[in-house]
Amino acid sequence: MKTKIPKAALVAALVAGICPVTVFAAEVRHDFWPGRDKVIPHVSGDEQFSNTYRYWKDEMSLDAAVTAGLMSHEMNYKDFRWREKSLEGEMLLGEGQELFNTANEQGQSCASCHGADGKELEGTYARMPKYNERLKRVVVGPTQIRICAEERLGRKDWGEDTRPNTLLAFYLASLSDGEIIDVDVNAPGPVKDSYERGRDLFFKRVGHFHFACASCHTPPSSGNYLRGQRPTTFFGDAAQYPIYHFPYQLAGDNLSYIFTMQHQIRSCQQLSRMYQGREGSAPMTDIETFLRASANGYPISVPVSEYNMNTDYLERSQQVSSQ
Amino acid sequence: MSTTIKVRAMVSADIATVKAIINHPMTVERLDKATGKVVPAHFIEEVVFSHNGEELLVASCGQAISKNPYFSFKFSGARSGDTLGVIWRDNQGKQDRDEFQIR
Amino acid sequence: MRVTIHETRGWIRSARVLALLLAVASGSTTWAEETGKTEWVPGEPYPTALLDRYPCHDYELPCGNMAPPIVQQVEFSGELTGDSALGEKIATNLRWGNCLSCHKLPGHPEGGTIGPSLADYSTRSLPLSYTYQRIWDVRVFNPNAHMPVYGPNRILTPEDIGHVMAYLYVPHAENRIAAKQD
Amino acid sequence: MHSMYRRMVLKGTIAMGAAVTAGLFTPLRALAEWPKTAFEAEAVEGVIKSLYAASSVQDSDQIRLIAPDIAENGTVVPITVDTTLPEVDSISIIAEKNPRPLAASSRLNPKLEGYFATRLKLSQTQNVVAVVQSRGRLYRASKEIKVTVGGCGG
Repeated sequence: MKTKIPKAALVAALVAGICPVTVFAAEVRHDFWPGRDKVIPHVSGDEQFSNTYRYWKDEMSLDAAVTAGLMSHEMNYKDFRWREKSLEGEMLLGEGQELFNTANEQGQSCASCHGADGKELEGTYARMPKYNERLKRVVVGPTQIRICAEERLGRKDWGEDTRPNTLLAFYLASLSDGEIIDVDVNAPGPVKDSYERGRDLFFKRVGHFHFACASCHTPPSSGNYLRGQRPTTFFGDAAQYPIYHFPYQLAGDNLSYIFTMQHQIRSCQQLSRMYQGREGSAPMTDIETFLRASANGYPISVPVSEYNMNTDYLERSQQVSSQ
Repeated sequence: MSTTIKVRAMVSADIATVKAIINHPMTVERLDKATGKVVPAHFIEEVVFSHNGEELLVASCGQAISKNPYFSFKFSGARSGDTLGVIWRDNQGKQDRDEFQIR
Repeated sequence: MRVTIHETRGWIRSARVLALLLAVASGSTTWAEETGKTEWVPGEPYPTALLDRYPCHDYELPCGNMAPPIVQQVEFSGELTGDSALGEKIATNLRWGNCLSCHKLPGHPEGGTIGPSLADYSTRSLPLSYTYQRIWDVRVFNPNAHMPVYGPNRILTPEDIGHVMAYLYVPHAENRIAAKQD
Repeated sequence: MHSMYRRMVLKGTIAMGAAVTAGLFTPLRALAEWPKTAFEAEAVEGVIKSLYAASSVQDSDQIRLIAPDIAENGTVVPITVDTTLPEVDSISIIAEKNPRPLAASSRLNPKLEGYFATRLKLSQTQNVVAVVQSRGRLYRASKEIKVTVGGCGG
């Protein structure tokens, strides 16, 4: 039972017909998931997408929603990702702090310039990604760490996808816990362009399945079951990264389950059969800029864990549903 | 201060709630495809929690307990400042112990 | 089971065909590679290095500027000769058809809820060619449907779809009982 | 009768133990010997028989087994056992279709509330059973947890 596709005829006709015009490359029209025009670089943008924002926009409404017995996915998973710090994540903060203070052979460490335990860096993670004048590019946390480690400390092995870099980013983000995210995408400039490119990538349909990130992270998919999990809408999610993502581990990955934003994007690309970007590369940085700017106005909450491991939320909903 | 045990213990209205995490691979017995040999299971067999030295809970574990095992329990008659002792032992003779303040 | 594919005509489509040919002409995805043996072994993770055959997020690689797959209308006639058990394996395997991620299936209530439940699909007695088109390329019905483009992107071969349809239309014994309980 | 006598003695020692200043009192008995046969039994009845030397287990609505209906990921399924039965001195968690059903078994000091939570690896969709020993009798509650591979594709 062979599929009869008249390929030979189709190929011959078209290639012969258009040979002379192959000089100019036709402008390729990509498939985009609907919703690109409704996006704004602020967490309240979620109102255009899912009607959950009113439940998790601040502490008070979240407490009210929690006591009303709403399920986690109805609160974009902010109930435990905001109100409960992750015990597992805290176990790894110590290692991140240690890395920050460990000196290289010349006695130089991150602390030598940024103050013991990174005092001066408190709050900076909430304003990443930023445009780096010297490097003439937009940099996210892990990339800035790689460049600093390479140039200032001569450490060549602290690249984006390594354990030291990830745990350092995790530690630095925890220094900004509670800070309001403020990625400067309003003034025209490289960060705003990166935001717009990232938005287009987020909505572009790619890969073997021809999915876009938005296929699952915008309603009606978000909130519904994708096997055992329910995707969230992307607004405000960047405020919890780097996140403790047990039990997921990418192959050959011993990062004790800490996922930076781009590590999470890579993991999702792998799971959705899309070509995996390289962490720190331009497209991945643009997607991270888009996601972090979509969390503007929301406080960072690190360390938290990806899965809701305490079962009180189930008790709440059982009590409410049995009333 | 051990680095394998992390505890969060809080008292409210005379009931103390303890949440504990132990850093351990908890691997099940599996066949290593590369070498074809069976890799034996490596998991925590027993965790003992004590309050001011008095034994509270003895948890015996099998291979079905998740990696970095988590235990939680509640008990009465505790005051903030008491000490909570944790000892664990696995099936390969490794063990660790530590004490924590109940907040 | 005889299957024919018609490229959906229309100005936009031929522009895309033109673009695909350009991509082919530029040597990034040779036609032989497209139609030849795929290195991906269904049921195994898709080798990420080979995913640059499909549109991607990159800026430098050719897949970054590759046209999306062309919408294909297909027909199906003849008997349903697929193997129901193999169809179930394809539909529930994360690394193959992966239907279970979005649909509840006969005997598999743990499926997703993004797509409608197909647990009782056999009772709806829908025409075979409708189901075949639905799986092959759902964009004919709805350009923004969530379903992967199983046919044009070669996720499932016509035989695979035949097996999945056999599983949906004639779920084997224990799935039928389980499906009734849902 | 025998176990009742044993418990009174146990209670007595604990009362006496509490009177001793904190630091002095270290757990008296050596680390208990791990119930190997129970953990290696392949059938649920075998597990209960070797753990509690009893086989009659009553269903009880005073035990709440709190766990997700559909597990987000089969390798880390949060299970909480919360019971209002009096004087609980043992809570065990059994995953019926796991290669070795007994997942965890805890012995509790009477000061403890009937509450025990942990995280399990479940090999497939199955019933998880909580067995509670209260005043020498065995009670059970169970819940079906659907297990599916996490994530969307791959």
